[in-house]
Amino acid sequence: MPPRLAMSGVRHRYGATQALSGVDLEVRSGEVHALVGENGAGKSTLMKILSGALIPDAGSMQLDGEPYRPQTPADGRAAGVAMIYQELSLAPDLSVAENISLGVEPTRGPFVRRHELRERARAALAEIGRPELPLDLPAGRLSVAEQQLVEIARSVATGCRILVLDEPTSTLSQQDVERLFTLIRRLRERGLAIVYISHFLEEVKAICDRFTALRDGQTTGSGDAKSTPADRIVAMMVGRAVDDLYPRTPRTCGETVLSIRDLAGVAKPESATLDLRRGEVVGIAGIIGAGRTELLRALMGLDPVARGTVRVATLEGWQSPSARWRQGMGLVSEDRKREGLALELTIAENITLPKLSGLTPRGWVTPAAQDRASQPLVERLGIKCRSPRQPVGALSGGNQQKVAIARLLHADVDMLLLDEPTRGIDVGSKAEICRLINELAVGDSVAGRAPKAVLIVSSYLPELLGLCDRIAVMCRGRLGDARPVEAWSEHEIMLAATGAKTEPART
Amino acid sequence: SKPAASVDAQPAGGAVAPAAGKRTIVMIPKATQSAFWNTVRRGGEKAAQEFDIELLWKGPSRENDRAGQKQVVQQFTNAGVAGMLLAPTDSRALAAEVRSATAKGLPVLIFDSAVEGEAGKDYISFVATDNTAAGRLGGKHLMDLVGKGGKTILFRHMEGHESTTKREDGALEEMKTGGAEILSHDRYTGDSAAAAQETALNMIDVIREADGIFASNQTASEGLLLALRKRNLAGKIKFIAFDASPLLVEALRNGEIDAIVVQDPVNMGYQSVKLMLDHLDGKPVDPLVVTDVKLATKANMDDPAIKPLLE
Amino acid sequence: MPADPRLPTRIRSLLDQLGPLLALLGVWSLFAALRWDIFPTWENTQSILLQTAVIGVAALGGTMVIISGGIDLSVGSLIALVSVTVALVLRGLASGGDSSAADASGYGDAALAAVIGVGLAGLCGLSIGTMVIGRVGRVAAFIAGSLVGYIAWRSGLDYRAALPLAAVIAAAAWWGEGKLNSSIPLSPFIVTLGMWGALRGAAKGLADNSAVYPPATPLNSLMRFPSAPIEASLILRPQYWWSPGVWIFLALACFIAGVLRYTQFGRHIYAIGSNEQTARLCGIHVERVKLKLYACAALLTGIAGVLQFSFVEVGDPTTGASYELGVIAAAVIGGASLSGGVGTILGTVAGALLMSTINNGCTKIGLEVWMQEIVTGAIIVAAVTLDKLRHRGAG
Amino acid sequence: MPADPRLPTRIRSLLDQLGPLLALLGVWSLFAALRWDIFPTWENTQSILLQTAVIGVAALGGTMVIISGGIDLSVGSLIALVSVTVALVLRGLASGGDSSAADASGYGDAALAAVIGVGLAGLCGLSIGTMVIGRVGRVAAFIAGSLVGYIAWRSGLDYRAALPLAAVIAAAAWWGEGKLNSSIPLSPFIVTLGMWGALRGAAKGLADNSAVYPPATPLNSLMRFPSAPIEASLILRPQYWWSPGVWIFLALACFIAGVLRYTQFGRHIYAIGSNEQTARLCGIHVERVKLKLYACAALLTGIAGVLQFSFVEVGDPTTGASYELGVIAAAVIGGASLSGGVGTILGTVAGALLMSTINNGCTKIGLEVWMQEIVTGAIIVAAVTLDKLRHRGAG
Ligand SMILES: Nc1ncnc2c1ncn2[C@@H]1O[C@H](COP(=O)(O)OP(=O)(O)OP(=O)(O)O)[C@@H](O)[C@H]1O
Ligand SMILES: Nc1ncnc2c1ncn2[C@@H]1O[C@H](COP(=O)(O)OP(=O)(O)OP(=O)(O)O)[C@@H](O)[C@H]1O
Ligand SMILES: [Mg+2]
Ligand SMILES: [Mg+2]
Repeated sequence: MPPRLAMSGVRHRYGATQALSGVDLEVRSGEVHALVGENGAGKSTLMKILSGALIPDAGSMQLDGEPYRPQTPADGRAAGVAMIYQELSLAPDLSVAENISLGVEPTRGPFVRRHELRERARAALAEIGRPELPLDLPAGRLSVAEQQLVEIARSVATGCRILVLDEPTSTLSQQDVERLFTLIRRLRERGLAIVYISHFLEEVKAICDRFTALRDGQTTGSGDAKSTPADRIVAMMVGRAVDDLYPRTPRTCGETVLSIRDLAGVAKPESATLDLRRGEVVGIAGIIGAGRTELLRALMGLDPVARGTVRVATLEGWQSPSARWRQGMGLVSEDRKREGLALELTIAENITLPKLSGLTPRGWVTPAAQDRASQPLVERLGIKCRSPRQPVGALSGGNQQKVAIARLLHADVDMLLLDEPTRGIDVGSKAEICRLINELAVGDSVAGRAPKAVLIVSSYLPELLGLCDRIAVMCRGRLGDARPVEAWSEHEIMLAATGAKTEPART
Repeated sequence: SKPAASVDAQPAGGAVAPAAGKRTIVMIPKATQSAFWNTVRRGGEKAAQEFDIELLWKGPSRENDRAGQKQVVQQFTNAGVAGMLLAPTDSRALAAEVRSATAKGLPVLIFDSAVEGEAGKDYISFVATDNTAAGRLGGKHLMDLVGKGGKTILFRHMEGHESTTKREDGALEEMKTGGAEILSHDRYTGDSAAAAQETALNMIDVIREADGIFASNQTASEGLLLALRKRNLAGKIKFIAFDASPLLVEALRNGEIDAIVVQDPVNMGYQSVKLMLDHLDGKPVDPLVVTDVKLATKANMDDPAIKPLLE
Repeated sequence: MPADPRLPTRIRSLLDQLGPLLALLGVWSLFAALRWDIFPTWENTQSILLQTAVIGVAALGGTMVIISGGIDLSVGSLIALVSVTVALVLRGLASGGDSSAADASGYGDAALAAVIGVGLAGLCGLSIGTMVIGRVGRVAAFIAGSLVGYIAWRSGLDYRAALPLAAVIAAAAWWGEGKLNSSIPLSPFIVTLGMWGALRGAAKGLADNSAVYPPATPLNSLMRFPSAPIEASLILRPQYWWSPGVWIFLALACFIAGVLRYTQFGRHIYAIGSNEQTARLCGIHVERVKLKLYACAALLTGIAGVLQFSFVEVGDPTTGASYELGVIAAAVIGGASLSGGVGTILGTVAGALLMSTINNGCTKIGLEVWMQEIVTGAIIVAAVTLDKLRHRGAG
Repeated sequence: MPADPRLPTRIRSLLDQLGPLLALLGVWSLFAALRWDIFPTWENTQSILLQTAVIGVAALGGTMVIISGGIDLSVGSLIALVSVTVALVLRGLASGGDSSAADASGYGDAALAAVIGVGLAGLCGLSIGTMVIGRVGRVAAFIAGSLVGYIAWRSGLDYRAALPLAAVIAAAAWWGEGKLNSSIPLSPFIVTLGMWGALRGAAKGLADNSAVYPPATPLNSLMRFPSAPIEASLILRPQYWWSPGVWIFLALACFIAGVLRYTQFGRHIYAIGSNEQTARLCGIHVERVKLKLYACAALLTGIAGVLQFSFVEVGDPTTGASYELGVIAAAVIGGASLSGGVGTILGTVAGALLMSTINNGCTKIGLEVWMQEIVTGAIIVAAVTLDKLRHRGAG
């Protein structure tokens, strides 16, 4: 029996970038196949070719032995390829039901059969285990996680032979991830072929049967997902062994630089109390929607504060973001594309944006001065680019994230607020970013760099446990006490985050 | 001819007129902002004060806006005014409105430009300048100045504008019969002095070769004058302007302009209101009243007959 | 007044949509209170509706374009072009046939002229759509072919030879464009800004720089008030309520509202405006929909052009200046968002009515033109502000 | 011609910027070839530059706004308002003082009028900015206060009482608005669409519906050609090359180019246009920058208005119609993107020059107005297409 999907020698180039240079992939029916690789390895590009959104420059594809060459996404869907893209792709103004059938509406003549449309949506939501999602609400009013669920519902609503999930879990809560896995298993039993893309090897090991690794647009290996050791997979992806994911050098705590007392935002957080000292890394765990992002935004002055106090060094009260930068606080946003970076602007421009004064003696801002200021940071963080004058949009995800962090270093802040700094980033870059965070917290007395205070929000518990000195858990807008990392286990954090375990009463 | 009896038989309007029994008459120009129409308005206001009526003033905000003017006319057809004075932007476009207003018992008087229909039946009277004759007057004077074989230019106003087209045709006819060598006659200068000036500056090489120029309305004249000044050609080329404005009158005095064809807008406004009131009071009115067109030159500009026309 | 968030979604969305209607009602009541004697009459209602018809019909198309995330600046110029074309066709038909025949076939002539006018508009819409989806080359090919053919014909070639020549050249250029295999999508703003100038120029050129006076045809009566007297028995004869033009406007509004709400094409327009990328990935033929969309919008503008012709009874190349801004204002007052995905026909109709009501009411209460312009400007800003306030309360 | 991707980034970005200049050169050469006798003369160059000055200066502000991701539709109306204001002030000053004094202080009068005109424009810009950042209430407060004060004054109140009354009401409304503590950001399109009508109305109202003819002042000579004869020795006396207005335009262009390129304010404008959220995150006071930006742009438009006044020597409330589209076209031809973040002053200047060169050249080669309009429309589309092609090649 031929495999469900066979792709061979697929090549694709975007302008000057050769994204794929000969990729082979084979997926059988009734299996979950992991596609792994670094940022920019070409995973999404390959899947876009499969779905018909991109047309390959060379190579061939076969579905169940039949030649398959889609020209548009419509062809792909007609051939039974369903896809959940990496970027949210919903029409925010259309209703949930309409989004679920978008492009393949049931029609009678030119008219949409609205009743059937709703029925279909209802069935799909029930299938993914979330029948309570409202059918008539515009999709844009849902939370990001719920939107992701609607996308998953869309892909199961229309019958398909192959389901592609491109990093579906990055915005899902633990509970929804479990539900998704149950669904995937059910679909696998029905004989679907599923391609699963993720940067989390744990997930790959938990749900996938086989894997294929990509590097620089080429297939570097494939094998059995369960039996191949994780470091072999990593080596195939990165091309070298990543030894220590979470380096930790002894750190010394300094003075308290930030202290928050009973802080509340307009909606979230409801109450947060925390002290942050120089030279330590504090993590905030919690499930999605707990209000961690809002806490950081309120601290940074991006959202209004309803109540409570924030004291930065000796200054107290709510401040505008620009005052915060001047006080030595900087934020890396969780949403790189929407908020974090100005994608059309150059790397140098993005790095120097928070602090343009003082680039030249007379206060002018010249591109040359911006280059001069950013070049050392580009080198120190190992940002892979041709020149600091390249637009940020041309970089891979990991490198974009490094630019966002370089910005904090340029402004020379003392407090780094990092919101999901490794979301959607491959293992190699993740290790580099973790190394950098450690380096910053430790400081460097030789180079005259003082230790910094780091506050990390992350949904990835191994990372928090590996990086942080102390961890606090946020649950439904309330931030629990920060306790030393040794006092936590993954299980305990999950219990606290879901509110299953009440915390020791605060005195 | 005599005004038709049917019009006279209409009951005098004003039954629904607001404001303490004062009769209200509306005057609708082709556009509300230009020196010419505001001078007409002044004439109208003078009569309104004299006869103690209220004069409304409303029109489209742009010259040549047929649809806009038609809307204004429709809005007043059922607004309870006693009479309507209209300067139609187009003889055809406004004809139906004029007829239907008359049919509804609202007397309409046409001024400045013609409308299709029969004076005394479809409307009570027509008070106007003869635009073709005005154009001829200017063209003739220009030919007198440049002589046979002189090189001339005609500066047009806007595409599809009826009264200026008549002037332009009249002037062109005179130029042709006068044996002029016409260098250019197809330049539309647009609806503002700025645009006219740009056009003139762009044609400055043609203008330099010309002996005389005729511009068919105020904005074209002003634009041309300014361009000539900018290029130090003012006064060196024979220049006939149309309609008075402070800028043009001053230029006439300086000798930068040789003559201005002037209409009598004050009188036009005054006569229009007066005729309408005569009609409302049941007096017979002439169906056609032609207001004067005169040629103002440096020599005669202070004559008592001309001077008021230049203010 | 923000819709209460606890109400069911459907009722809330209905309340949201009624916003512009409420604004209309408010403004209407204000004027009615100020001049109860002459403003809220049946006759005046007729004239308000009549004055809304042209911009209203064009605004239906404008709303479709705005919902799709585009914009159309060429509306006014296209209306002028269509009005000139209709007038020219009518004149040509009348001078061609003998006069008695022309009289008899008045309806035929009128229909033919209207169809040619609207068809030309559709062609312009297709060009706009083609350029927006990135096939400028095709439009260039088409124009190049026509130009060569025209020049050949003018320089003495027989039209039977000139036409194939034009076709061959256009086809060659078209084929060449296809070989390039590259679409260069342009923003609708730019394309229609170009068309704004080009179509206006074409109208002036066609009309030979002056207004075109065709013979009277039944087309002229589209925008006349119905001749029936205003009386009680009118209730039973709705055809006499308003002029045919107003009925055309209302019928088209219902039709387009239905298309937008109940057909796949309509829903795809919303999807494209909401998120074009998503629409494409979900298998919607974005290019095809856009092409249809711009053609549709231009057809509507074409009908507006015919109405405008019938209103002024002259083919006027300078008519309709800045109608495009009126169209956009109507849609935006009606709740459409310039970033796409949001907008309704009901709102747009209310917006268009609001503007002509203000226009009419200001005249009735004796406000001067300049004050009316200030008031209109202020109301546009106020309407959008209130709309945003309401939505924030709801969302 | 796509810039070669192998070239170093700097040279490529330079080539990219030179695109519009090359287009300008091409068009210029074409006309020069067609009419070498009258087109490429020194005198004609003076004309072209003079005609670019007004739109050019306004386009500098327009470019800033477009780079920030906004749009300004009120340019033409504001130019008219400023030109009327300047004329009124000059007339008032002349009739106020006795004539001999007026003659002596001609320069003073001129300067005062210009400053008042530009200042008024700045105020309008501030209002636009205030509404764009969501503080419509403040503008409403200001207007309400002024209106009440004005009405009180008109109805007989002494101005010493009316002024404080106005101030108190404005302050109260302002304070109330502050209490609401809610900003409702409006899209610049809507705000300036409203201002497009309102400012035009204000200009007409101020001018009492007709052009305002002030006495001659030195202001008029801003846009006259230098009286020096055209000869070789001119090279050493650049002040006689062009009229002062052209020098003002060029100086402002250099100044604004410097501001955009070398100051924090300028870089912040690019950042906001590229991604407003990022800008806010990076500690840029987005609201403050926008306020400054719109005020700046309006000041430039105000200067354009003074130049326009000095060009036509009359305060004309109908002047400058659809200049806003000319401004946008200049910026867009010059490579600015309507979605923000991209654009240069060099490009805009080239774009503005391109348009007046086409205008001038078409007249020189005897093209009729309507053909010129078609050509201009086609060139706008073509320029943007080529620009996109070039960038795609490079990226
Ligand atoms: N639209 C585009 N235009 C130009 N280059 C692109 C585009 N999309 C992707 N690329 C480039 O193609 C390469 C492959 O990208 P792709 O998105 O397929 O990677 P990926 O493996 O999915 O990475 P990630 O794990 O970050 O999602 C990268 O170098 C990327 O920069
Ligand atoms: N109304 C909304 N519209 C769009 N996105 C929203 C909205 N509300 C919340 N979000 C996004 O949903 C996500 C989850 O919400 P929230 O920030 O409250 O939780 P969190 O604890 O910070 O979760 P995360 O793990 O994503 O950081 C965030 O990315 C947030 O920006
Ligand atoms: Mg990817
Ligand atoms: Mg978050």
